[in-house]
Amino acid sequence: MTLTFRAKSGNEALARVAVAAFAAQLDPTVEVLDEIKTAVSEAVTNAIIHGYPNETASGEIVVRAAIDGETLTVEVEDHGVGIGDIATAREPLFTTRPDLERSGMGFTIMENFMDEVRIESAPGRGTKITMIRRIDSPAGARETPVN
Amino acid sequence: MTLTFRAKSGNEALARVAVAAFAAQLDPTVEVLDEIKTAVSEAVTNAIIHGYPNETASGEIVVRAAIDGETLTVEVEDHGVGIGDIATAREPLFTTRPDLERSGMGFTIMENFMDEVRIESAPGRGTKITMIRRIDSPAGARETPVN
Amino acid sequence: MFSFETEIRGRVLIARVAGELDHHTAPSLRETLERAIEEADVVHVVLNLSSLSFMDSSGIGVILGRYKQLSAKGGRMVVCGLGPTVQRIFELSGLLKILTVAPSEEAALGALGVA
Amino acid sequence: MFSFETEIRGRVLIARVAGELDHHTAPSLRETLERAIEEADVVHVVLNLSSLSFMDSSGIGVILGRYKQLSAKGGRMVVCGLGPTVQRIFELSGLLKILTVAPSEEAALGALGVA
Ligand SMILES: Nc1ncnc2c1ncn2[C@@H]1O[C@H](COP(=O)(O)OP(=O)(O)O)[C@@H](O)[C@H]1O
Ligand SMILES: Nc1ncnc2c1ncn2[C@@H]1O[C@H](COP(=O)(O)OP(=O)(O)O)[C@@H](O)[C@H]1O
Repeated sequence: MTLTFRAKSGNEALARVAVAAFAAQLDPTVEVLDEIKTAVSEAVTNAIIHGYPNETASGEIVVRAAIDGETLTVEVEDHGVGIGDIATAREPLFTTRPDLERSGMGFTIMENFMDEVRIESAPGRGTKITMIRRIDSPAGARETPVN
Repeated sequence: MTLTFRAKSGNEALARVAVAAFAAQLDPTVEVLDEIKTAVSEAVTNAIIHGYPNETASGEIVVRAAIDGETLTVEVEDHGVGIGDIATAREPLFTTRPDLERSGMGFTIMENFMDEVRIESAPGRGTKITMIRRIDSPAGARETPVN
Repeated sequence: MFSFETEIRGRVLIARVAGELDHHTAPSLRETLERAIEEADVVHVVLNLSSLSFMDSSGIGVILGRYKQLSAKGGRMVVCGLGPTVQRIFELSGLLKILTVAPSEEAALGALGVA
Repeated sequence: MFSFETEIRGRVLIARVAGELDHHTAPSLRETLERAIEEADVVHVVLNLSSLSFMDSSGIGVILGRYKQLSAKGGRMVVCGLGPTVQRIFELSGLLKILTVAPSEEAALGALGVA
């Protein structure tokens, strides 16, 4: 699935429920689904706040999700300001917006809740976060695909 | 928002929760939200079953939602087989798939649950359903937009 | 999320349906009910929808199909637990006219002469 | 869906938070708590998260901000009702080390010496 929406606050929930509804076909446990929702919420919140800091000129965010076997891949892409120093951005507690009470824990949460997190970013060009999570279907609980 | 996904059963839920999450910014009552979800589910189910009857060659469905003031517009578009006789298709109880226990009530439900339903379709080209619903925010319950 | 449980009380099959009933989830309910109603000792069905969180016209198809199956063998279907949106879907589709709606599962069983 | 209610018991402010706490919903909670803690008679805060259905790192920011505000006036923050995912977020961010976690609201009040 591909979901495109405006980079405005309020759309974080839209993005995470859409990815959760999509991931539901792998029959994840409630906890795994919560972790995926949280990671998506972090990436989308970052795109909204950091990617497009100039609220009046806010752009679009694209969220793509795909399932291959038992592996969920989620991409969150913005065409905003981009990240200059990715290694520093990844550090726990590092934030450029303490004024907004950001905690600097976004990337740390993504990394802990997903199996793999890739960051591609270039200043002035935007940011693409790719997150991968393997979902083991509970034995027997997975229904045979209809259609 | 724009949501694109494969025309396969199981994605009906994805489409309706995404539209519901998007419409939530207008603070609809639970009942209004249920009606919108039902109408979206009808249109998307139709695209999956009727638009792409050949399951192996299933295509893409695009759902667009937009809000203008208090008016929600939802489009559901497929590039499937299209509808030859739109007037007949709209009739209550008319269905071409009684074998699937379809009830022929899809368009009737869309029309009753939304303020306006437009059907554009051409055989071999596909179908676009446009549904419009005005949502009166409950007095005082609507928060001032953040960002 | 969709699930249901069934229980047999005398000649009545009770089906308690929970979650979202749509085109994707309808087949499992249809198959179970279809097979149960084919059994000689099941004559009536009580459909308890009080835990249903969503239903579209795919539900009408399943219910109407089972209603016809029951009518053919002289049985009845009684539904309970309709939320406001499901109630309107029943109304629009004419289901309200042919089914008995009861205020609760006990009342539904009562209507069928089961204590 | 996000909401919260607050109650004052002696020198303790109890905030019961429900629904989804994220970047969009955090400001309303922050502002209410911020103002309440500025009052001289509120010294401690109990945060009951048992009805929280979702929280991301925006929640850490609000909680940490209020923790600092309370520490500055010699007060404490006690949280209860952490679900497993929220518990892990607290753990990762170090909140578990600086806050007291109680098994229930009563226990939280007890820890602050309120009956
Ligand atoms: N999409 C983005 N566009 C631009 N900068 C970003 C983006 N995502 C993250 N950043 C930068 O990385 C920093 C760390 O991000 P994160 O760990 O999520 O913490 P927080 O969001 O709390 O600041 C941010 O403060 C910001 O400077
Ligand atoms: N997207 C579509 N593509 C092709 N045909 C469609 C589409 N939507 C509806 N139809 C046609 O219109 C008929 C009536 O639709 P509807 O009222 O929703 O009832 P049902 O889905 O139960 O058949 C369908 O049986 C089908 O023939």
